[in-house]
Amino acid sequence: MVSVLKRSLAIITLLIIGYWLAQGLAGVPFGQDRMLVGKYYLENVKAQTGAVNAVTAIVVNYRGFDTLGEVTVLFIASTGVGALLWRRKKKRTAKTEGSVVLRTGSELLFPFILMFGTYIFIHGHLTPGGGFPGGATIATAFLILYMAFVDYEIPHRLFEPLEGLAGMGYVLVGLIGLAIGSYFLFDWIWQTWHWGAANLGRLFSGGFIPVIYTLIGLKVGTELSGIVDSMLTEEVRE
Amino acid sequence: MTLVPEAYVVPLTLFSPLVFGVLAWLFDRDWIREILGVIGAAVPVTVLSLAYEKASSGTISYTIDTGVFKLHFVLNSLSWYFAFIGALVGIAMAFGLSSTSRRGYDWLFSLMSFTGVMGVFLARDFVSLFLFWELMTFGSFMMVLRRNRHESLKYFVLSVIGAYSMLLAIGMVYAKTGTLDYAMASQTLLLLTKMGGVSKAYVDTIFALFLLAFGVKAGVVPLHVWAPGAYGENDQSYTSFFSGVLSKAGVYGFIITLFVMPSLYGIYFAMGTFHGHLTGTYLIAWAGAVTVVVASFLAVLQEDIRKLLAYSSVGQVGYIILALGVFNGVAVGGAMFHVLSHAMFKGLFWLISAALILRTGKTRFEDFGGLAEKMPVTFAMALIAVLSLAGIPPMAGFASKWLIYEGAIQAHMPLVAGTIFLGSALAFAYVVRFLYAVWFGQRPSDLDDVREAPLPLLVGMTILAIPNIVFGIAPGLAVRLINRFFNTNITVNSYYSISTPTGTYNALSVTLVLIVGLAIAGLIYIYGANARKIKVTNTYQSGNPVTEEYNLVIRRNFYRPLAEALDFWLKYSWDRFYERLANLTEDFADWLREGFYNGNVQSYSWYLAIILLILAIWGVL
Amino acid sequence: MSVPHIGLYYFGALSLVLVGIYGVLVKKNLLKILISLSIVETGVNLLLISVGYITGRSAPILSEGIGPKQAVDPIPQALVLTAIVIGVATTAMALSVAITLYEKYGTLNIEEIRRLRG
Amino acid sequence: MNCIPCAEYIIVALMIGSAILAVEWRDLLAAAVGMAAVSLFASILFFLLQAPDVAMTEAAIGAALSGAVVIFAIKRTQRFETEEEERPGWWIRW
Repeated sequence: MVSVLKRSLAIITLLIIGYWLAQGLAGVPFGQDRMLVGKYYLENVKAQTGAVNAVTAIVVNYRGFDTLGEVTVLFIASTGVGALLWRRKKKRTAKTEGSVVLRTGSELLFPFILMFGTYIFIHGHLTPGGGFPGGATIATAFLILYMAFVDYEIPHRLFEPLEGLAGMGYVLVGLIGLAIGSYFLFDWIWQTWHWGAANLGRLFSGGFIPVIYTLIGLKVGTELSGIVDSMLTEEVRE
Repeated sequence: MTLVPEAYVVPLTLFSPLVFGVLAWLFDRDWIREILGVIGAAVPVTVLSLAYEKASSGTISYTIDTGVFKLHFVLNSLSWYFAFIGALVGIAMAFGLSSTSRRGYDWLFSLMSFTGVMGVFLARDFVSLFLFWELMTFGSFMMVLRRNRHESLKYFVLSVIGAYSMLLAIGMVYAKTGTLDYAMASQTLLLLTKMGGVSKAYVDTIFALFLLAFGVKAGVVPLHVWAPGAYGENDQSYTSFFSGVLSKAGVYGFIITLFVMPSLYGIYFAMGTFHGHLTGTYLIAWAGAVTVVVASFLAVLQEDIRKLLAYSSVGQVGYIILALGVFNGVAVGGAMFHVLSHAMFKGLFWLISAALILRTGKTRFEDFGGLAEKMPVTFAMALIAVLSLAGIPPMAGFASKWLIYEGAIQAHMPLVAGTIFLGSALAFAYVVRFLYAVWFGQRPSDLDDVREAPLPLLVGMTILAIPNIVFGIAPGLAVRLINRFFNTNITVNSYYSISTPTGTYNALSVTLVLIVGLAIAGLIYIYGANARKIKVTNTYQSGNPVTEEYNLVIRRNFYRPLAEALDFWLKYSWDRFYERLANLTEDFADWLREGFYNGNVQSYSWYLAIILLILAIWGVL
Repeated sequence: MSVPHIGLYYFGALSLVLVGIYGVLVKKNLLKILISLSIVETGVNLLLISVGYITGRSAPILSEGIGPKQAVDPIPQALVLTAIVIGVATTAMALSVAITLYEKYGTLNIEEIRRLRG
Repeated sequence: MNCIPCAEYIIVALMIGSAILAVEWRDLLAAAVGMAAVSLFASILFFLLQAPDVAMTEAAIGAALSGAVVIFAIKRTQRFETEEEERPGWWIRW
């Protein structure tokens, strides 16, 4: 009975709060042009970064420092998962093997998904996507393998150094920018060398966006598959 | 005067105890420590005696400029009187401490509180009053803390309440007057009150806060709960100072609020009258009277020497408060006199208990007995103290109580005068027990090898015992001093004789009569009475079987019938009341913590939702 | 309702947020609370994106025929892009805390956990 | 009749519906699936809002990874929400 009371109280509370929020949102009409900063980015994105996709340009170039911070958060979260679920002896405990369809399908699809993810992050500056979706796609490929095979585990020996190296690479690219230009994460490939200025809108353009997005893609992919791995392996009790 | 230049009088008085205390703490070796401490305590009393002429006829001012504010100290006849009493007990305490304490810690903090008391007495502005007040409280608190954590906590809590109310009152005074000097502040406040710049309620609040602050230190009844524990659970030599002088700092605070600041004095008239008495002072008088009665009854019922003396201390300070509340010349003169005599006899009492505890290691009456033979000098001192406390004529205690009584009668307060009598009777009841149970009667066999108190302790006792007799036989000496700073309406006929408008007390003739009487009684005792020595093994229970549950020996449960008669009243205890209050508060806080800060994520999200809801309703409506 | 016309997407986002908060307020299961929080997160992301939407314009990818004047606001998209990834990582971390709690107390009921902790 | 708006309405309705189901279902596995469904519908809405980058990310992460992570957690703990026994307490502990 009390539970019903609690529920109805929660609903009433939330309806009032929702009404209040909706009234606030009514002052922000849907679908109208309110761009302020975005306009500047859109107008200058091609000339300043060489990227066609404005979102990627913002993520990597204009607000690259924030992205570094977000990657750090990601890293800490995945380390946290690893630390919280750390046991002395860990092993996968799945009991049922995936079905034939799943096994065959995953084996067949795995390289293609991997390739698709790579495609996404390499072409981040041209097409929708970038390092984050690309990395997630790669992690999905490993997830499918985990689901299909009982004793599959990611190649830890490869992934853990790769994760660290990708993060270090990000910082390194930024430091090179600091050395060449005057600030951290200065786009040296584009601004100094104008490399790829001739073929704007093609793969070899966009300054250091593809480089960094490749690193982010590797990092996100390895980290998310690491999270999956940590959550799937359990302590083995003798 | 030539010995100590005028400029050095105040700083020497103020800081020599603290400096020597620190030195004693640093050079923590036997002898060195004691010598340093005694020197530190001896300096103020010496300097003050040398400065007597100057201080009683004029004033000696001293200012410390800290850069931010100035600390003013003035040595005039009033502050000299209090400071000298303090210094006298202080040197006695130092002698006592050199035999009871073996720790630099004790020397440091007891001498620190010594400095604090001197500062409180000499201060002429609120900043220095507060600073030294806190120094004094801190020193005494550390002394209690070392011995008993629980009691020190009680003392701490009440002291903090007192300190904060004092700070608040000082802040309120400063906010309206812009000055911290006593005289300036009180004049400005008076002016503002007359002009309507300050509301009556504001002044009343200041007054009440000051009374709360000083009442805690003086141990007026609802605020006395710290006193028995703090006095008892302490080094007894230090307690002679703690109870003899620190409580007087509270009394001194009452005097400041009553007389030094006439604007506050003015509010008595504003508060109106009650049955022909000024309401404000009448309340103080009754607070004192209640303190006297309650503390005396409790003192009678104690089974532990230290507790008995502690409650007695509270009760005796109650006399002083009562006399200040009676508020006429004679009574206030009596209060001042009682400040002196209480400091002397209660300091003496505590030194005696220090000697007893040092030599026997016992504190309860049932463990004592027959020590008069073993510690004859201490016994003589105890006799003086007992006579003085009980108010037997040739002692200082009689003169001061007589003055207070006269004052109460003159002020037409028969009930208050009655409580003085009741208190005196009860005081007699408990000191008789102290006298008999400790010194006479059967001696327990484990006290057979008790020795006389050590010499320093005896010196300290002597220092305090002499004034008891001197001011008892020559009360005019003290009254003359008091008349210098306060118009008491008491005439001094000679050193031995003082007169109030209603009566005369000639101490010398009383003493002579008493001596003659005692001589006759002694002769009768020696030649007439059929006295014989009783062996230790002899029982003196008149043939009654001694049962444990109703054993009314004077050493054990002697006043149990009284306790049974008072059963109904003893159910109400301030101690228990405060404890219950503390428990309630703790339960409430626990409930809050359990209820609100309960570690349940969902509760926190509910709080968030409710806050959002409030915001929403606020925003929508 | 005196609230003027509110866009469909706003409505959807707001509803997600409210439904999620409802779950947090009412459900006692830790995993359910985390699922609810995840729904709240989706709702907030949707809200941010719909604030940046401009009617009749296309995605901020400046290809043939789409100039700066024909693109929607890219900034909320850039924000949300990273927020989603961070979101899943933090959710995973919270879930591993929940797993640890379950291993220690044998229950996911938050009140039960609170009671067992004392 | 233009079909895009009605599709939008349907998707939003489905999304809210699956959100409510995700919150209400006592079977946590079903709830996780519901959560993934919410993400999937949201990703369609992102696409309709001209945010293809976000739509891709949401589809990959919200629908696949976070659902999977929750399911793994369920696997390691328990599948069903326990019935709450009604313990009378004060207001917060209904």
